[in-house]
Order: sequence, then C-alpha cells, then structure tokens
Amino acid sequence: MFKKVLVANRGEIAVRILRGLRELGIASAAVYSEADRSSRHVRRADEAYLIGPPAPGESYLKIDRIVELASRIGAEAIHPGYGFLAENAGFARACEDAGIVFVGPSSRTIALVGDKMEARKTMVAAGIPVVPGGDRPLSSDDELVAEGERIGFPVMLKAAAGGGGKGMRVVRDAEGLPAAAKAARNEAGSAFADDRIYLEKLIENPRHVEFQIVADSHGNVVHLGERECSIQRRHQKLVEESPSPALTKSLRAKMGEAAIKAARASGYVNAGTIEFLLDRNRDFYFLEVNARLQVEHPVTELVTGLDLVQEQLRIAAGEELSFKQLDVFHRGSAIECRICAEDPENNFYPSTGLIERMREPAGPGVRVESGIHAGFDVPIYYDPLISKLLTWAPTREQAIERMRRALAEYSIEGIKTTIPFHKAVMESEAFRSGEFDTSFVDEVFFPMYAGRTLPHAEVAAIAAALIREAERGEAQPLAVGAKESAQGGWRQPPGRRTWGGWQLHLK
Amino acid sequence: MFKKVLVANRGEIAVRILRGLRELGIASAAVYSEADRSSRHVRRADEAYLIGPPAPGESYLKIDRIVELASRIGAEAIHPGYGFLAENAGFARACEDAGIVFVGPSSRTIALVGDKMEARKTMVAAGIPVVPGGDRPLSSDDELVAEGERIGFPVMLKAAAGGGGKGMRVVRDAEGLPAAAKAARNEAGSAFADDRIYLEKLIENPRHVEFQIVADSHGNVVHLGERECSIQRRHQKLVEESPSPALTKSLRAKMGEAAIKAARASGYVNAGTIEFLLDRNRDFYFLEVNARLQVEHPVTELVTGLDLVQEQLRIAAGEELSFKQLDVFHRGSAIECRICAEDPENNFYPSTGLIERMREPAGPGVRVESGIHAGFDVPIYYDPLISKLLTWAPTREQAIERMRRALAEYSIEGIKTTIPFHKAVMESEAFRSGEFDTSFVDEVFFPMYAGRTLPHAEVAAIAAALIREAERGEAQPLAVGAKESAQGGWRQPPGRRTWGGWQLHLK
Amino acid sequence: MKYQVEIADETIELEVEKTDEGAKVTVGDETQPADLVRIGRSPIYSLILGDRSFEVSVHRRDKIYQIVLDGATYDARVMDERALRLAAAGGADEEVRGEVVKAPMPGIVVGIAVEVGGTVEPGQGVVTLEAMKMENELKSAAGGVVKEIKVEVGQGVTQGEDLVVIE
Amino acid sequence: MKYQVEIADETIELEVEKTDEGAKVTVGDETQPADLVRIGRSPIYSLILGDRSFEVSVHRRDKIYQIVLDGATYDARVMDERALRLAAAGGADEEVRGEVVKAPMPGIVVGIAVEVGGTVEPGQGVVTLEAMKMENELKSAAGGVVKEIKVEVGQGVTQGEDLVVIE
Repeated sequence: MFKKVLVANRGEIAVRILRGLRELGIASAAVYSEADRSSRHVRRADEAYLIGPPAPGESYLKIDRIVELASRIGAEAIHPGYGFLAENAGFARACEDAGIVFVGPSSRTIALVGDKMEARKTMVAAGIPVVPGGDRPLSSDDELVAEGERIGFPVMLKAAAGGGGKGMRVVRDAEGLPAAAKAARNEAGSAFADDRIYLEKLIENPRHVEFQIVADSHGNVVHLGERECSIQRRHQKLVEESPSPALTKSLRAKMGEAAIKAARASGYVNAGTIEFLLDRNRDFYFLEVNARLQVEHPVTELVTGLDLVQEQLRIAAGEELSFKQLDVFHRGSAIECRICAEDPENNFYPSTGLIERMREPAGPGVRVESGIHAGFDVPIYYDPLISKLLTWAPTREQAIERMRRALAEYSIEGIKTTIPFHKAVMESEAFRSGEFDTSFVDEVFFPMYAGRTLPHAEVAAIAAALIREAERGEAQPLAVGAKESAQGGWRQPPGRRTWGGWQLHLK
Repeated sequence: MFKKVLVANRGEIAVRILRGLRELGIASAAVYSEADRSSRHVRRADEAYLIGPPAPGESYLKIDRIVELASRIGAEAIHPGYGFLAENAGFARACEDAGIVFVGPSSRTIALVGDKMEARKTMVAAGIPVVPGGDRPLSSDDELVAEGERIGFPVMLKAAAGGGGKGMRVVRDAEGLPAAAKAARNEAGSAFADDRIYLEKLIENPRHVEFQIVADSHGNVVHLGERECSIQRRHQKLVEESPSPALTKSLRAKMGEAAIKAARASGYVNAGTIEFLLDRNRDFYFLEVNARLQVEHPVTELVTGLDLVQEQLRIAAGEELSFKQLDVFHRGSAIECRICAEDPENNFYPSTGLIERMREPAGPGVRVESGIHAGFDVPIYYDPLISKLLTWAPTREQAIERMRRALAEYSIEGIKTTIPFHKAVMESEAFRSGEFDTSFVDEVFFPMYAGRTLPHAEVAAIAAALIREAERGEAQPLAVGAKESAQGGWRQPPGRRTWGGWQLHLK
Repeated sequence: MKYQVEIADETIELEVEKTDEGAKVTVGDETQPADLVRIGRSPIYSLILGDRSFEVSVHRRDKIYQIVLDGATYDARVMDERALRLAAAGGADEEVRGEVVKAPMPGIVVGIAVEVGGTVEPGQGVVTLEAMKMENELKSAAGGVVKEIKVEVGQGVTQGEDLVVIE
Repeated sequence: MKYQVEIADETIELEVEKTDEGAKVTVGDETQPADLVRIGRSPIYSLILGDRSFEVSVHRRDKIYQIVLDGATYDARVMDERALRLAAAGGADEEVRGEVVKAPMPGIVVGIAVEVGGTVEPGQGVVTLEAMKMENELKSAAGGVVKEIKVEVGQGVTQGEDLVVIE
C-alpha cells in the first residue's frame, strides 16, 4: 500500500478521501488555493500545500504544478476526487509519465469513454443496448435532417465531447433542427473546444439509473448494484438512492451484467459508474461511463457496507479485489440529499458568504459528508455542493422518514441552502410513491413547491415579539420569563410558577 | 401504534428516543427538571413539561407526578430510557394501574429479575448455568463461613437487591468474611433499603458478554447476538463491541439459546439484555437480566440494521415481531466508546461546566449519540455520560481504525472528557488483539496510560508563541503571516510568498 | 405591550404580558403562557408556548427579526405600540425613484447587455453574473433608460450591490 | 522575538521572526516557515509548519495558553525576552504557607471527616464530594492541624473552591 497520497481536490470530497487515507494509515497531502486556506480539508491533512489563486484554472486545474508537487514531496499516488481533473485524460497521462499512480482508470480508458461517440461505438460492439442513432458526427443541415428522419423525431442533439448538459438540445421536428444544431455547436465549441455534434433518439422522460462497478488490475470486475438518480433539475442530480424503486430483481441482474460488460469493453480499472436511461417499457440504454468516484458513491457504501475510497486505493496499489460478485450483499435502502449553497426561494441562485452557525444531524442511520464548518466563508469560485446528507434504513419508507427527521435536525445559518427544498421533496407523495422520472422536479414538484405556505408564521411572530419585549431595557436579548443559567448549569427562578407543569398541582 | 408518547428521561437517551418517535410519526412529550430547561431533549420534543427541581428525587424519579402528567396530556405510553425509573417495578406498576403502556417488561418481570436471588433461582430452574453458590440469603457469620467453604474461596459477596457494584466484595479466605459481610450489608442496606446478602463463587477475571433479546407479547423471542463489555473500570462499562472477539460460532449459538430461555423463564416482553460471565475455559454463567434498553444498544443496531427503540415501541403497542431468529443477519463489526464528562488526567473526576465549543465526527461508518451542544452547561446532578461515539466497519480491525479517525475528529472544549482515554485504548496492543478481560483497564491499561508522554509538545509550544507574537500590538489574536479572510471568502495577501508551495517555482 | 408583526405576507396582532409567573401571549382570543430561553451565547432559543416546544434561531437585520423555525426562514417586522403610533402619524413610505438592478448574490460580472442611455424593456436581461460555475442572467423588473452602469465585466460584486441604474 | 515556553514538563526555547514572506520559527538549529490562520471567529487555528498541517484550538487562561492539539491539552506558559529579564531580576516564587484542600471539581459536599483543631495525617480523607452520582473522597496532601472548615455538608461548591485549611 502507498505511504503517502496527494488529494487533488477540495471541499467535502477532499475531506472524504482524507478520512479514507487516515483509516488506512496512509500519510496525506492536501492542496489548496488562496480561497481555501481556512477550509476543512487543509486542516484534516498531514501536509498542506498552496497551489495558486482562487480561480480553478490557476490552482486546482494546474496539471503540471500538481504533478510536480507530488513528485517533490514523495507522494506515490494522486486521488483526483470528482470534478476538476478527475476525468482529464491529460492529467492521468501526466501522472503516468511522472511515475505517479493516478487513483482512477488509465488515461487511455478516460479518453475512450470521454468521447461520447467512441464510447457508444465500443458499447455497440460489446452488445450493450444504446439509444438509437448517434453513430457519426453530423456537420451539414442536410445530414442532420436525414439522420433525424431516419431515427424518428423527437431527437436529442448532443456534443461528442459532451458532459454536464452542455451542447444538448431536444428537437421535436425537422424544421427546428438547423437552428438548434447551430446553437449546440456553438455551445460545444466554447465549452469543449470541439464542436462535433450527433443525434440520438429522444427517450421521453426516462429514469436515470446507474451502476457502480469496481474493477481491479487482475481482470476482476464486480458491480455493486444501482443508484436511482432521476430526481434532477437542469441535468443536475439532487437526490439519489439505492435500490431503485423501478428495478425488479431480474432487470437488476440484466443491467448489472451489461454494466460489467461495459467496464470490460472499455478496459476499465478502478471504481466507475455506468449510466443508463430506463424508458417506460423498462427497456434500458447505455448513456455514458463516469470514469471517477461519483458524488453519490456513499449511497452504495451504505447498502453494501464497502468503503469505495479505500477500495479505490487498494485497486490503485495493485491489490486484487477481496470479494467476488456473489459476496456482494445489499442490505436495506439508502438516500442522499445534496445540500447546496443555493437559495430555493430565489430561483436556486448561489448563496455564498459566511456560515455563522451550523448543526449537523446525527443518530441512527444518518451520515453526513460535509466540507464546511461554522466560521467558513463559502467561496464563489467552486461548486455549490457543500454537504451531503444520507440516511439508511431497512426499507425505503423508513429511510425517507429518517431523512425527514435528519433534515429537521440540520441547520446551516448565514447562507441559504437547499435543505427546505429537500424537506418538501421527502414530504411529496410523488417521491414517496417511487413513481417518478427525470421530469419530476421541474414538471411536477416545482409548481407544487412554489405554491406552498409556511406553516409556523404565528409561532415565529410570537418568538419575534418576545425577543423584542426582552430587548426593551436590556442590553442583550436573553430570555423572557426566565433567568439565565446559574453556575453549575441550572436555574432556580425564585418564586416562579409555570403553567402546564407540575407546579400547578401544588396550589 | 401510539399517537403520543412521554419520554421520562433526559440527556442522550431522551434525544435517541425522540428521534425514534419522530421517525415513526408519533407525537412526543419531554419532561425536564429546572437544570434541563436548555437541554437538547426539551427542544427536540413536540411538547415539554417542567417536572421539578434539579435533584432527580425531586423530578425524574417522581413516579406519581410523571404518571399523572402522562394521563393529563393524553400520552398513551411512557418510555423510561435507562437509569432513573427504567427498572423500577413500582413505576411500571403505576403505569399499568393508570392504563398507560410502560415501554418495557411488565412490573412482575421487573420485580422478578430485580431480585438477584429470585432471578438466579428462576434461571437454575430453566437449566441455565449460573455461578455456583447464592441460593439463599446469609445472615450469620457461621452461615457465611460454611457456605464459603462449601463453594470454595475466593468468593464474591453480593446484595440480593444489588446493582451498580453496590454491596459487592471479593473475599479470598474465611477469615476476611465476617468483616466484609458487615460492610456489604451496610452498603446494601443504605443503597437499596434491603440488606440481604449472598455468596457466589468468584469467577476470576471473567469476560463480560451480554445478549440482546427482543420478545413480543405473542410469545416470540429472538436474540440479536452479543455485545462484548469487558472493557470496564470500577464495574462501569467504557467500551462495548459486537461481535465479541471471544466467541466462536457454536458458543454464540449456545449462549444465544440460553438468553432466549432466560427471557422466556422470566416472562420477558420487550427489549432486554441477558448478561453472562465468561471464564477462561469459555464456560459461561448467567449474571443478571437488564430489564431495559441498554446504553450500548446502538452497537447491536449497527450490526443488525434494526432500530431497537422503534422495535420497543412496536412491541409495546402489541405488534408482533416482524422477523424470526433466522432473519437476523449480522454484518461487520461495531464499537462504542462512552464519552463522559470526566477528566482522565485527574483520576476520572467529574468535569462539569460550560461546553464552549464542540465538533462531532462524521463520515463513513460513524454514529454519534449525544445529548449536548455548544453553550450547554453540563449539570452536576446527573450521569457523566454525555455522548456515545460508535463506528461500524466490515471487520473489527477496520472498525478500530475508524474509531481512531473519529476520535481524532471529535472535539469538546470547555470541559474534560474521556476522549483522550479512548484514543489510547484504541491504540493499545492489548485491546487491538482482542485478548482482554474485565481486569484489563485497571490492571494492564491504566499503568501504561499514566506513563505515556504527549507527542506534540513542540508544535503546541510553537502555536502558543505564534499567538503571543500576533497579540503584540493587536487587540485580538488573529493570524500570523496572513490577513484575515477578505469578502467573498478568499484572501489575497499582497506580495506574499510562501515556502514549500507553488510560488517557489516562480522565482 | 401590544405588537403588530408583519410576517410571511400577513400581519399578526398580539399582546405580550409579563407577570410574576412568566410571560403570557395573546393572539386573537387565545392566551398562552410563553417561556423563551436563550441557549448559551448562541442565536438559538428554546420556546415553550403553552405545552408546545419549539427551537428558533434569531438574527436581527435592521428592523427585521429573521426567525428560523423548523427549517423555514421567516422575516418578521415587529412594531410596538409606540412605533405604530409614529407610523400612523407619519406619511406613507418614501417613494422609490428609478429602478436599480442589484446583485441577488455575490459573483463575478461576466456580461453587460446594456449601455448608458440605452432603453430597457421590462423583463429584459441587463447583467450576467457568474458564481459557483453557474451563469445567471439578471433582469430589470421595469423598463426605462439606463442612467448608470456601476460595474464592469470581470468585476467581483457582493450581494445587494448596485449594478445598473435605470430611470 | 525570542520566547521561552514551559509546556508538558519541559522548557522550549524558540524564536519567531516576521518577514515580508511570512513568519519563520527557529527551534534549536531548525528553522521552518509557519503560517497560522484563525478559522472565522472561533478559537480554532490552522497551523502549517513547514509542510505539516495542524489544527489547534487555543484558550487563554491568565498567562497560560491552553492548546488543544490532536485531542491532547497542553498548558503553555509563554515568556518573551522582556518577561524573562524581569523574572531573572526578581526573586523566587512566594512561599506557600499552610495547606488548603480545594474542590477538584464542582459538586455537593456530602461528608466532612475532620473538625477544627483536629490533626490530619498526610493522605487522610477530609471531605467527600458528590457529583454526577459518584462520591469522591478528597485527601490532604500534607499533615497538620485543621484551622478552618469553609464549607458545610449539603453545600454546593465550584471547582477550585477552598474547602479545608490545614496548618
């Protein structure tokens, strides 16, 4: 096993990886930008190195600087987390060239699955179902229209180098195609410096179901079951869970087998995710490979009992998987809510600034993965994901009730977060029934959410008035109807009587 | 299921029970003494009632007041937690008389297992091995000496109404017996108002292994495996784990069967614990029944996936157990460290006062059960247990590493706690090997712990000097070699250069 | 003391009475005992209202008490008797002149779609702000003529900062 | 500035030098860059010493800096050059007279085993204090005659409070 590993990331995922390293007894090195000097990951690491100014392009994306640093300090491996350089084939190659282990698949695999059309081709050759269409880049309007008519409208325009929804457009008829293609090409060109686009048949309101796989360098590939990720907004996942309420046992076996085939076909080593679309007839289609640890990996950890970060490190160190497919045992149900620094009352605009106070939930079946702390200034430069709240329980229903309880305990003050939004999702009949698809949040949930009323206005008004009353003639608001705590931790209000309590019985 | 339940307890266990109630959608009523107005359990409940002054005898032990309150507010059941009235047959009877469900066994069962000699008799009749001796109370010195010689020295003197180590004395020969008996009688008399004592053969340095059982009112009894509780000091458990490193599969089956028999013999309904002593030959002896939810119940929850508080409530509501013995599946290994407000550097004296700051651990496999918060004044009136830290992992070794990581993340400032003590336990070879018994902490661990050195004195000295340096000419200590965070969450120290970081490469 | 609290689009009239036995609160024809205790030096309070237990956290921003209760945030504007009399005696609020587009969040200005002197339609995008990897187009609620542009592309802005003044 | 720090039974001499590039710390013949940053308004600091990263929390009690590092608590007495010169010029510490048994923790006095004028052996129990369900017998380190008993049975005491004065 490695003696020292550099973590090329920040935020909650850096903290997550540092925990895994500590439990394995591996020394850790953090890197940080000038915006992150006070961040939690810096304090959790054994060593910490400043790598540049706040903008990611000047720090967390600086391939040469990070690889050179790892060499200089004797780190044998680099864990990229997710985002930033995690799926950058050039970074993986630079590590390989410098003799540093990249904790993830080979640069060749990353390049292969990063090209959406190449990935499709590979999967078709391996006999895995893919969405009809998309076997070549289309440059002229005539080509586009011909292809659209061949596969049948509606269609989806996609960027060959795509990801994150960039360059994607739904087109419902041939007339709309040229204009949409022009816009998609522009977007793809500026996002990826590659304006190749292609057409796929549109799967209307699919469910998004992905399979976690782990593959070692000795040819063993095992899948760890699925994650349901259909609760999305603008192609961003908001809630993930496992198992998916949509899969039957036999469909799970079929899709798991396809996932393993996909991993083998792309020469995949390490932990990865095979994403599928599932249509209303429960037919599934390969969507893409995520060649990294996913944000939502703890969902799988909770149901399988495995530690994926530690598995990644063991695989990267050349160890063989310690389990076979039949050893993987799934227990109960897990849900993840992504807590983002966004204001659900204000169009989900980012809400950065100082976290004045924070209390995290705890207790049975609750897991928090967070990169923040009270006193932390959430920077504007990075992803709004600041924490992930997960619950586990024997059944999906119990996991939802536990999530409601945990969300009620979670308080982050000073910035707005998506906690109230998740509360409403957990209370919604549509989510609880398990009958939803990727259109759910935008089409069903949001109209409902926007129209809801706040339940406790009267109690809040009373609290405000009581504090105002307490402030009259006092320097500091403290308490109404009570003295402050006496030494030793208890109050003995002289001669005080209460309503509703025991003292009534003494009269 | 119940609509409203009163929780007749405080601290972490009240918070734990309130979480269970919330997840089941049951309205909750908390009770609190004047010392607990600011406590967490008051804020976590739907309703809260003051029941008296700080001293437990004036509040949490007031049977009439609590039962009357439950009746008045329409609570259909009372959960007693552990401690206070949890094993008080009179309280259970008062609930029964008032038509309120007591969440625990019947008053008859509590009375039976609370009398140590009656409990022994019942177990002997059921064919369960008990420690030799102890079949009758002994009043004269002659009787005592004769009995001591019959079962053979060394022996253990015990109080018939015993518990918590009160009235217990080890006696190594006949000469020492009369004096020890006199002391034990006095202690038992003043602790329990019952000075009956009896003799048992002393099991030298046993392991303490207990089995969790759940029994419904329909005759179903299931055991949920064991907890190893040998890490004790002065008969107080400090660390618990499951599975026990001492049990083989066949011994576990035999002991589990004995536990079920013991539960049936005492007419036990609800969740309970059968405690055994295990000697060096791996022979086991019934010790006692704990007729309540145990402090260490989350250890069993982590390995079985069950929620014992919710199971208790379902059983109390008359539901049948939803699983049979064969459905109980144990996964991995769980450890609990009891975090007490005690100073391990100062003879484990209680350390009460204001908790100025607190940060709880989180991440994979970590569970915290706590009743405290920053700003809380730990009262002197109650148990020093303020929090429980648990970890789970696939193997015992991984659970220990995870516990070390979690303890490193745990910070409670303002009072002293047993966190440093637990760190040392987790690092000790004796604990890690699994080869220990109840003598371990006092005889092996403490001498070692007292002689240890602090590893980071130089770094701490440097930190102190840097802060002193920063304070020279500044009103408030802030930072050395850095400006405070700028608006927007990042610092741009003008013209600043760092050592060891990227800027070296720019020169 | 009588209070009028503007909160969540409604106005609630209530009366707080301090007695030797504690505080009582009357809303409409319901009177309840109220016990409010601050938790340490934190902004958290425990409120027991009648028998019901609530945890609220309170931040004061100018005249507004921001109350967080059960995860929802309520902005409460509390007016006591004296303030109400003053308000009744005074006139209406000062009239707002001009339209100022403000930054709804901190961020970096990545685009300005208008020029000084140009006209703006209601709902037209005027500034694009980037924060946390997302671009957000800010629109002018009212139409008018651009009087002043207070920022430039590439500039960082704080929440509430004025961006464009429209008349 | 040079400092002498008394900590964990040792005395460490060190020098802190502030430069344009930040701070440098020298202990013995090793010089390292040091970067100490306070986290928000909390008592927590991030210390990067050389390349090593530490989190420390700091409380000041009189002249002692209490440093919590990796779960262990260190009491550091920091003397700068000026303080060292003053200490060298001054005399020894004032001699302690008499023996005062103090409460090592807050609690309730449940027993007093001595009387004024009685004699006490070294190591003899003098007061029993109860806290958190435990009784703790407090012993006198030195022998002597009981001069004053400052508490009575049933009384609550705070940590460090004088209980019995022995001469």
